[in-house]
Amino acid sequence: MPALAKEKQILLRHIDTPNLSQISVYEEVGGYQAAKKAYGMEPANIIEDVKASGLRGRGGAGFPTGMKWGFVPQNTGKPIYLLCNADESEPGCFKDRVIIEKNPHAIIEGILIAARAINSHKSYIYIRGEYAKGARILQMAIDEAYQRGFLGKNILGTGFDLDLVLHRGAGAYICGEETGLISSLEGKKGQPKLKPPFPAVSGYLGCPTVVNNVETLSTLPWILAHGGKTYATYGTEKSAGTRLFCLSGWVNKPGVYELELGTPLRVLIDELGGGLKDGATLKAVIPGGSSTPPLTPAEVAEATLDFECMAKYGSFLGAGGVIVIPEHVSLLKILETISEFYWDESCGQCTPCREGTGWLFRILKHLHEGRGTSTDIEDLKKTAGNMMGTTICALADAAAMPVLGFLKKFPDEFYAALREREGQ
Amino acid sequence: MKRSKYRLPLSQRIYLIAILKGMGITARHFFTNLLRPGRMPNVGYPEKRRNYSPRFRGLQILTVKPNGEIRCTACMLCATACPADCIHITAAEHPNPEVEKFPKEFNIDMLRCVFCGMCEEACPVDAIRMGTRYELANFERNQFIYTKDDLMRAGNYTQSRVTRP
Amino acid sequence: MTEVSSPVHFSEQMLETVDRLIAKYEKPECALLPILHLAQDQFGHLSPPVLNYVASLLKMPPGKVFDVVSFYTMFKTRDMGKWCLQICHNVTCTMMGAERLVHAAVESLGVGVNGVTEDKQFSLVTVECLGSCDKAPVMQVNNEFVERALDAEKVKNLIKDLREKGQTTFEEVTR
Amino acid sequence: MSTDVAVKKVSVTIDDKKVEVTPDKTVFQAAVEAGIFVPHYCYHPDLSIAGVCRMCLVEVDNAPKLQISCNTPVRDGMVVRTSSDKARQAQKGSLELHLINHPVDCPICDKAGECKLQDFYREFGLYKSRVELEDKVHKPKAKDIGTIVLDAERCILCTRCTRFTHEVTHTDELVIVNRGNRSELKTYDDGPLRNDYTGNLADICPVGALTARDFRFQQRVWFLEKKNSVCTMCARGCNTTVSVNPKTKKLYRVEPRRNPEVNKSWICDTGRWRYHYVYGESRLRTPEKISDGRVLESTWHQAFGEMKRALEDPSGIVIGLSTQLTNEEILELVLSFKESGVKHFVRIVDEQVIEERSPWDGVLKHRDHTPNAEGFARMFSMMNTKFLDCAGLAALVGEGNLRHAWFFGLEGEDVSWASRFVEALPEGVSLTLHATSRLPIWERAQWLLPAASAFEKSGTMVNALGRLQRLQAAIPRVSLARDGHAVAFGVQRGADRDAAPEARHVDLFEKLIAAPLLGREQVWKKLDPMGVALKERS
Repeated sequence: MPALAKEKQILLRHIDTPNLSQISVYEEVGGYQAAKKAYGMEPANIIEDVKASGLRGRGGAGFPTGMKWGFVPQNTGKPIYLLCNADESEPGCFKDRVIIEKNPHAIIEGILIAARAINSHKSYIYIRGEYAKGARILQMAIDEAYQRGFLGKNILGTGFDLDLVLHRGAGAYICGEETGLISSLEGKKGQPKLKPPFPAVSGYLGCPTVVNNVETLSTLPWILAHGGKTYATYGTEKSAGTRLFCLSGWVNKPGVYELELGTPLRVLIDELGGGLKDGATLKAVIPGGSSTPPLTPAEVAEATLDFECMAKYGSFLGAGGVIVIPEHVSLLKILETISEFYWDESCGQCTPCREGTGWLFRILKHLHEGRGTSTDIEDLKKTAGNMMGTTICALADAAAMPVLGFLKKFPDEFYAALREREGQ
Repeated sequence: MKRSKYRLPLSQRIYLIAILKGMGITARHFFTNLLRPGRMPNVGYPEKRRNYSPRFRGLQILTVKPNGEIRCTACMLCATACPADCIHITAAEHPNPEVEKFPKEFNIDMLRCVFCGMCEEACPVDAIRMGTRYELANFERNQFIYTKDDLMRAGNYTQSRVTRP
Repeated sequence: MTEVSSPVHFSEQMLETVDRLIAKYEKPECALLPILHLAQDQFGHLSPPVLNYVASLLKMPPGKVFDVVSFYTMFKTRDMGKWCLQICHNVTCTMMGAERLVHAAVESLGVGVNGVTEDKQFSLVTVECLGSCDKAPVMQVNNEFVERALDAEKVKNLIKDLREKGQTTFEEVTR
Repeated sequence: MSTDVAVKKVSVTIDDKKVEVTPDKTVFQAAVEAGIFVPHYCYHPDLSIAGVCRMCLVEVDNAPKLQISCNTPVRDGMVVRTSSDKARQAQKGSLELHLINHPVDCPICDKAGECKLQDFYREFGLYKSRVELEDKVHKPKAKDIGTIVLDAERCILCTRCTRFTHEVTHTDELVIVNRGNRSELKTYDDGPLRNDYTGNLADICPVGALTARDFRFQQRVWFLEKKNSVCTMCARGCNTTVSVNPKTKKLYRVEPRRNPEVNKSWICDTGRWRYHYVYGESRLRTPEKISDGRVLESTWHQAFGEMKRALEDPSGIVIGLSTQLTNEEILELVLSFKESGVKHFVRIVDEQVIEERSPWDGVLKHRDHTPNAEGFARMFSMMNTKFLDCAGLAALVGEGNLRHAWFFGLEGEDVSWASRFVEALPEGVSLTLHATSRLPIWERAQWLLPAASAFEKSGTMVNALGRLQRLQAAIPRVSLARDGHAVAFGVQRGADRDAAPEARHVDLFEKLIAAPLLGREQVWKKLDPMGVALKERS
């Protein structure tokens, strides 16, 4: 079977068209048709259609998009905000960057549709500060859309107004968390907010707010054009449609691939990714970005890329960052790097996360440097356990899960590090 | 008071046996001292002094750091623990910001001290110890109030016990 | 914009941009991040006078601005030199040899990580994932991503190019 | 408070204890009402919810994920467990994480003894430390930020202080910079705090990160006993506790006592730290007679004798009463001098601020530095007696037969507002001043009588909000200082003997004040601890 046939071309179908980021090219390949269709529909019907599609948020948590929109109260008299989360910072993920740089109008079209559905007249795209090039391209696209009348007052003659502002972040992973993003947009430190109240009720400046991921929004035009039911035929029962997987690490052809959910992981790594570089042996795969527990080679052989299968192996699809780790790489080093990342990025608000991430990193560093003590592995488990589910946002869980996952699935490597020390 | 009906037996009522026993002991010591003065239990104080166990609880010592500064941080735990309320500390800001707090005054009223050693137990930084000095007689009451300097000097008296980094 | 007395100033044109930015948002303080970006581009780094100035422009308590600036890694509170080399040291990049890039950079710059060269031309930092793991190991110079595949040799060449050719050839150098 | 709005209550079961609360409450508040203690650091009743310390985690309805009780709204039929194994484990886990980077410098920390870390460690923790000391994250220690000493290393980042400067004083000097475990509390420009309420930061800090410079190294807190009282530095009448070492009988600090109706949990720095005049250099300790510019130490006996003789011609006497006196002192003095035939009474008050329209500073402070102007007015109207203001005094002087002016109860070192009353008196009038401190403006007096300070007397006062509150003596009177009761008693007898009984104010309150102000059924004890709001003065 030819490799590319495995790819469902929904998000990436025109990605290789030259100059797709220009609105004329985008319209040539059928762009903004779905938006036009949406503006002829009742908002409730759009939400119904998206619910029918089974689309789940692509940012990592996987919350059903239609349902999220349904929570927005329409009668509060307050403005409703739609925020596009383009603060892609999860290590191992770079799918949003591809969409932003190559197909920005798909995002704008998705925002048009979502704004219509939830009756929002002001929308922000929060792009991470490091994506300077992406921000330039996106700003150009937004300006074009304004010129063509897709944004601004009286869109497509429907009397619907929508303003779209591109907002650049400034380097904080936590701003990718929806309430952290809202805090950051309000000009504060990007610290997540307490829930309740939930953003759908009281988010940006205390108004109802929906935060959707770039990939989620970019999928909307296709769903509107082809119908939610068609979308739902792809993928598995609980994981509908296709999604982007970012393949990186020790493979021959790293990159972003769009696959139907439920596709075997081996297809991604071996067929699309061209197998491991230099014929190396597989040691582990991180399936959804740095916060997800790893899979062993045996699990990789069996695993399919969908929410259910990952849950079976105690992991997650996360934001779709598949990192392939070969035999010669020390998992201790990998885990230390991951822990350092969360230590660096913890916002410092909740104690378990602030102190716990630091502690995990410290112990792993000691272990890696050969200064471990016999209680270290127990301490890692206990500390990670104390961090799980005890904080405002999921960063503490994200930091604890890989530690617990690696220790559970590859205990030998960690105990070996201790034994080595004791042997000295 | 009602008198006891119990009467001592005759042997005890005449006291003679007990007196003889007592005289016997006295006589034994008298002759032992006379014939073998080396076994005499008395100490020829002050020319000779008795050696006390290092665990003896005498005058307190305030220990010092290697740089000669007082170890005490003026946490007042000794004063808190003291059952006789004889420790009086006035804390102050130390010129060295690293140290922060130190006792400007540290007085122990030895007339009140019961040598229980609770201060030593309470100290978290090993700054106060019970020394072995026991000659604490003075001529005036106020001389019984030992100041910080006195107590730090007391360390020299039993030097071997306070050298600790 | 009201007159503000401050040792640092935006130009008239910049102040217009600031006003335009503020107008995009519901509240002035929401425009803090974009204005800080602007100020950093203008003044090189965000010194306390700059932060006080920004606070006065947005009518915010200065404490809030200091607070925010310290939170985000992209805001520099000290002079980081003309070229700030940022090398990703996250999972994929580490696995693919980021440490070699760091070593190469340290060697050719003569400063350590977080250091600034004496001529204030270069600084070197390690950063978290830059979202380009398919090209790992990756590096960014100031705001621009170095799109060519990197190894130790290429990092040394890049530094050499930047040193010799300067800003005009930046596009060429990074692409 | 009001009972006419019937809010439907919800029933919540906390640790098998059923409690009915209004639906706007959180689980934490419901637990407080049920008398169940939930450990916490960041929660403070008078600040917004931060939810960051994660100590108040509880089990709600057996849900797998624990919830923080401070931010979980109550629901009818909710079942909460605050000390199930799971909740305890999480609380213990959070506590351990709080402590891993906390320095172990309790011996030199002023908070020791009232530190929440110590308390909860004893109650919930008691685990063995799993961290090497040298691994701890170090941050600046003992930084001088004005009235407060900041130890960033001890800080557990509960954000109470930053919320305080943001929400209460609106000054935003304190910020937490950086992120993760490098987060550090500091003033943003490393400068001093710039608000009038800085002392509260030391109170709300649950650990020793913010300690008051004034109290620094003065005492260990466990040596101190607290007594409830009321601040007398302005007309707000903030509720306070006064800490006294029972051995030395010395006053070491004044802290706010929570009263949502008056001062919430706060007090201004003036009220907190101006108590030093009690032990100040200028404190009057014995009666002093001043003649021809020479100050002679005298006795109360002599002073009372002279005053008694002057009372033989009461028409030449004017009595000045400071609005710093308690209600009972005012009653005692006025009634006893009226009995002797004195007709003129002057109210000594800061007249420039007394009639001001917006006398509040936006947080707590009232511009009137005297605590009992309201009570003064109420006492005089109760006694159907008129009092003169400064202009009235001047007019009285103008009549020409004034020979003696006796001013009572001037307290503190900052009573410059009272000088205009002294200045209104011509040379020929002999002035007797009953004051706590010797001040340059008192120089023209013939007699200086040492007055008991507010910390040394008991009684009641009415604050500017119309609340009757109780003042309690916390320390014994310094030297020969006397309160108004003793002076009134002494002057009546013309001799220093049979001094007024200690509990005289209780008598007076129950006989004369309680009935007209509070209604007959109200008694002294009802004033404790929060005071009673009085009806508007007609």
